[in-house]
Amino acid sequence: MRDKYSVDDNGYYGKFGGAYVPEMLHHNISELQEKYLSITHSNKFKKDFSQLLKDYVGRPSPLFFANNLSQKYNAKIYLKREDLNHTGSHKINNTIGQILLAKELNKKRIIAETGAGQHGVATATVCALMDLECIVYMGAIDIERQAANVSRMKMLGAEVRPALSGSKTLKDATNEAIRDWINHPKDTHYIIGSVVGPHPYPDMVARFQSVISEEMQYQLEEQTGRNFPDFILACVGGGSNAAGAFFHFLENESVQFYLAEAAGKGIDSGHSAATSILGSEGIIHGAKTLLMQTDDGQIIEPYSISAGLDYPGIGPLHAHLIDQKRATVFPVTDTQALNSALMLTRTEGIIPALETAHAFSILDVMDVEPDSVVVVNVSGRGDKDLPTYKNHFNF
Amino acid sequence: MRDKYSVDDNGYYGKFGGAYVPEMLHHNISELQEKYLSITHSNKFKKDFSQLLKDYVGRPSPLFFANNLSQKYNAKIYLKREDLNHTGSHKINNTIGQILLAKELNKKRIIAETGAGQHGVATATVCALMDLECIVYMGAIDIERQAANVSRMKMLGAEVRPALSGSKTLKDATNEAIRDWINHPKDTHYIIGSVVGPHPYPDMVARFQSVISEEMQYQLEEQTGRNFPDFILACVGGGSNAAGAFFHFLENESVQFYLAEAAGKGIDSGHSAATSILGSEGIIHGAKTLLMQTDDGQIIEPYSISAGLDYPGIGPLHAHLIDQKRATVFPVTDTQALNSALMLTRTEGIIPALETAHAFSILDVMDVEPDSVVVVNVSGRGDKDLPTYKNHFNF
Amino acid sequence: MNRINAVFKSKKESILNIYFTAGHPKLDSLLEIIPALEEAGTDIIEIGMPYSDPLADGETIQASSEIALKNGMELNLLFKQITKLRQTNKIPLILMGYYNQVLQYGVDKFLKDAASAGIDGLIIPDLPMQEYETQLKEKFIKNNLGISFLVTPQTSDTRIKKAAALSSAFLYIISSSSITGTTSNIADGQITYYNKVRSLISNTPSLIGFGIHNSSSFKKASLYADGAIIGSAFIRHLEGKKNLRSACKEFVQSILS
Amino acid sequence: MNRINAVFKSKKESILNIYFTAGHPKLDSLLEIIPALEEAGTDIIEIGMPYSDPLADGETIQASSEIALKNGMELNLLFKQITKLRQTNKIPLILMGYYNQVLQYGVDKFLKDAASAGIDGLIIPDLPMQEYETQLKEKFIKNNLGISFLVTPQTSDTRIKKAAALSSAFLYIISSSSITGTTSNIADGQITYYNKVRSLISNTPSLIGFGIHNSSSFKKASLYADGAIIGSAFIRHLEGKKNLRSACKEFVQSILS
Ligand SMILES: Cc1ncc(COP(=O)(O)O)c(C=O)c1O
Ligand SMILES: Cc1ncc(COP(=O)(O)O)c(C=O)c1O
Repeated sequence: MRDKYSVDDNGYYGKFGGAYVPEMLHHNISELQEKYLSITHSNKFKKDFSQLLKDYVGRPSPLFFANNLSQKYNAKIYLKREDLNHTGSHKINNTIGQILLAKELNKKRIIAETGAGQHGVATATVCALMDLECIVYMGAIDIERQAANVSRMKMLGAEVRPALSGSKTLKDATNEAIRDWINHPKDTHYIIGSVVGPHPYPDMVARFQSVISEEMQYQLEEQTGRNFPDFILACVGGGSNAAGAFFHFLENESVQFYLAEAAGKGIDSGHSAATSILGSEGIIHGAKTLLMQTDDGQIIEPYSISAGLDYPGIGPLHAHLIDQKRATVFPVTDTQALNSALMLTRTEGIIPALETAHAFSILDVMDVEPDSVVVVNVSGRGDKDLPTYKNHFNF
Repeated sequence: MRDKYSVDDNGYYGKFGGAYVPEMLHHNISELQEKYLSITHSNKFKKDFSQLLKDYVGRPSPLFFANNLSQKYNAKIYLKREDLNHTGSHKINNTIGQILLAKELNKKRIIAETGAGQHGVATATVCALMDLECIVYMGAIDIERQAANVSRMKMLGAEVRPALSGSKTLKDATNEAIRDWINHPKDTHYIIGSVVGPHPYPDMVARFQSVISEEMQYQLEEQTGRNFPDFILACVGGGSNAAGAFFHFLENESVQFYLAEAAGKGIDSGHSAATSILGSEGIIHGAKTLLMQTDDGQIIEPYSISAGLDYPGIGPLHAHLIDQKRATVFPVTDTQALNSALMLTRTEGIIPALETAHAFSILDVMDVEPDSVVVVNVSGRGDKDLPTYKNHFNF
Repeated sequence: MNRINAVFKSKKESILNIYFTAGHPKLDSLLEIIPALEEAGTDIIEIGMPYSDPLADGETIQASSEIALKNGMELNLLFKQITKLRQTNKIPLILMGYYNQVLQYGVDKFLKDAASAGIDGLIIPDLPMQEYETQLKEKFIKNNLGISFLVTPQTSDTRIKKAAALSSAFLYIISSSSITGTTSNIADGQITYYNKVRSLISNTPSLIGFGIHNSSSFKKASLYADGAIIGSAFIRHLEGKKNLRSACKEFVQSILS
Repeated sequence: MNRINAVFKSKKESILNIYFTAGHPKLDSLLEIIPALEEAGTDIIEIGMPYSDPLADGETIQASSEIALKNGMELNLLFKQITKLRQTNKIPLILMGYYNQVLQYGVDKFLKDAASAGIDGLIIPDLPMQEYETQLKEKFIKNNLGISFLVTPQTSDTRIKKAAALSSAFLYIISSSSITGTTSNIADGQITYYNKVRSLISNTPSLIGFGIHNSSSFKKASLYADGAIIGSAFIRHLEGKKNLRSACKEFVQSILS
């Protein structure tokens, strides 16, 4: 029996996914489609991948029983600490995998898009480690609001190219990266930073991130005596941290998936990135999925205070999970997320990324029992967002 | 037989150490002297400490074989990744230990000094976790040059009080913290951030940090087949990261200890913190040790670009190690440290703290054999120093 | 017979296909541009449906799309403009756009409305051949609409053959792997590539596009295919021009002269 | 007999000990301040040796130390000033400073030079009693120098007894646990503490210090010990005063009146 929530041979999750790319990318995409499984399943790859995750990234990331939060919300709350990874977020799991793949494919030049800069930093990092040229596309607005990560990328030797079109954020950076790839069809690998893009990216990125739920299984077993939780909470931009946190529980329907998407200034404000609520089926960046668009198929410029969630689409896996009611989505406004960031900081001494903070806002609205086991995926740390926090809270 | 390099019953390492405190602190200090060993040796403490180190701090920190560095310097170079700890440096090992101790002593109010802000953040963090009031003293100059960490402390709920006297740096913050403790003799515990201060602080902090070398032993065994290295390199402000990295190898004289101290603008420039070279025996912050002072016993205002090394003294353990020629000290200038920071970033994809960068400069001048096993203690990450790097390198 | 096929039947070489973006520079510029281009000797016209995220396109076409959308261009309006135009003009018209535009409009409705407005063919760069073949081909035929698929120097031989076989309008040969708007000259490696394509597609009509920007590059390209497509260079030429009609004429003359 | 012991022998209550920092406000102000204080009725004078890092001291004394050091005050000079002063003045003089200053100068040399300049006793807040007892006591006796140890509300009974026994000058009773320069009033809890100290130390002379700042607090403190020590309040009083002599007189009168 086929798994209900895995990608099929054509790159689809139910009706979502596929590879809608111009011919100029066909060669690179089909090369990946053909090779990604055989390469990543080879023993050499598995050994290199897991060794770098251990010795360089610092995995396993802890599963921390958050006593104070648990008391506050009257449930058993565990935090999966992706914020402790090298470079400060889950993004590095994927870039380690993709850089090893790129080496196997003999690519000499790496490109990436980035929103919050975490994926850009993670990519620049693995490029420094592997001594490969690195170009990161980043929306001009994001370059301003995530300045620390821009400095990090440059210090790491990457070139940061501003995307000046559209809303000058993640979507536009992705367009520019795709255009760069079209212009460099031979020597370049494009390290996409989330479970978006044409097949095989969503599946490939989800697999690299699946280490999160792999660890969660035995960590939960150790700490709760049962190797799965009742709820997993994660924020969703494209959805890679969520995909990684859900992966090994996809077919276990006793685990409920709660996604936080960016409602910006409010769902009805015209300034949000609440894709699942405001979006409809369509194609963005090479995949059929849910996206925010006009009746005429023009993609709507999204808004969120959080650069990493400021994206008008969602990965096709998540579109499928939502469509199948396997996952529930909670819209979280800028203000709610900011408050949750402060709440977590003061309650547990952990300053989360603004993206991550959205996931914690779910705790304020969800129903739990005192013995419910809730895992919140702490996708990243908040160092990059300090200026925003400082301004907002007037420190 | 007594160990040659451990503290004696009176709190001395050879001729260094002791507790030179005004009577106003006597009660608190002797309470600590009497209780620190029994508390920290209790099973409950050991369990809580190691569990928090694992699930909250993210220990063990990896020992990463740095392939690129090894090739560059023609030796086997391993990096002990304290930069991956929660809050970004080794400082949290100590604050976890001390906050558990403070709870055991029933203290309600925590004070700390901080230079680079890492210890302040680590203290503010454990105070948030344990719901204790937290006041951090920080030199006015350091508040400016480590602004990110100031935001972090405030977000964590700590009050940051500027030290306006003297050179307005770490020494002066320590004076203010001591004065605060004098003024709050009952309810307050002072979490010192390094292996400095009156006995039992140097020994207590070294023990909390000794988890670094404890892990190194089995990690080296796994990776090299031998449970000790030939060299350990660490930077030294007060010396806590170095003490932690050396601890379990103190009596093993096949392990050579290399310390990097801040030579600022040059040893002869009048702007440095090269304590071991420019210092002499004396008392600072309650301990007899090496410090920079005038003939009249006035403490000389130190200088280093690195706020965490900008201190005119050194822990008494290190004074003893240096005195006994058990450790070798290398003076490292601002410029050398900055270059090493960039070198490490570009070579291994790791942006170190400015403090840490000093340790890497030793690689440029030390003699090694190709099969020498060299461990560099990566005491912290460089996020806090990005503005300095950005300005200096013109990113 | 479809007007595009008719052109290739009647004219065997140096077919000039000019691209521009609907709604640019003014919302109804199309009504001036198309007649002028036709009059000046253009063989086929490719009308870009402006898109918010035209990821196969370079800066020139991106900018024109952005302006067109700001001007208020929409598919409904575009179809109305074409319907009006068709009362007097007969030149083959191709719509170029992204698959999402077609999907949102509704595939069936899109094909019907395009055809009844007088469109002859479509170019949808991100429509997979397989999806066309299995889900759309019948509908294209029913609506008498041609389609063109793209090939690049990276496209495999089998895939070139397949693209040619499915391209009921003409095969779109991309000069080099790049987005639109580059202006490099034809290099030796490309000639090998063009010759290879020609040998694989037997007598499928073909045009070379991307980077064609003046008379010499147009003529050179026409040596290796039935003609060529010019887009960005034409849009750049229109920039700042008061009189669009004479600008169009001027441009086509400069290419053909 | 040491001059300090003599004071306590001859005067049984309300002994006034005034502290100020050597070299402040001017480098040689000491030469004016001491005679003026003596003349006005001060019983003992405590001279602060300015220190770079006076960690038991509050803002007032810190600031005065900083100025004194900037003025160029050094131990050699201080001893010279005192030697000069001693030609005409007989008031008991105590040096207060930090242990590091003594260590750097050299313990033996320091005690010898201090004694021969005419100093009667020392207060070194960070000198451990144990270190005094085992390493320094003999030397103090040899140089006929008294010493005062401090006790605070946190000091244990045994330790109070020990401090009293070692304090060859007088026992320094710190009013409340704090650094210098606070100005809180004497509270009920403190009275219990003072009474306890008195009962423990039998007839060791004692002075209360820290926070004594005016006539009423001086008198209140004098109820529970042989007198009191005023530091910061005196230094604050000198601030901005042109005529130091009259300022000193004024201050002492205000306390004693
Ligand atoms: C910390 C963090 N969390 C989450 C995200 C959102 O990405 P995704 O939805 O792929 O996890 C980002 C993106 O930058 C991020 O930096
Ligand atoms: C990263 C880092 N390393 C080293 C130090 C110096 O402290 P120590 O010598 O106690 O390790 C500091 C102090 O702030 C620091 O932040």
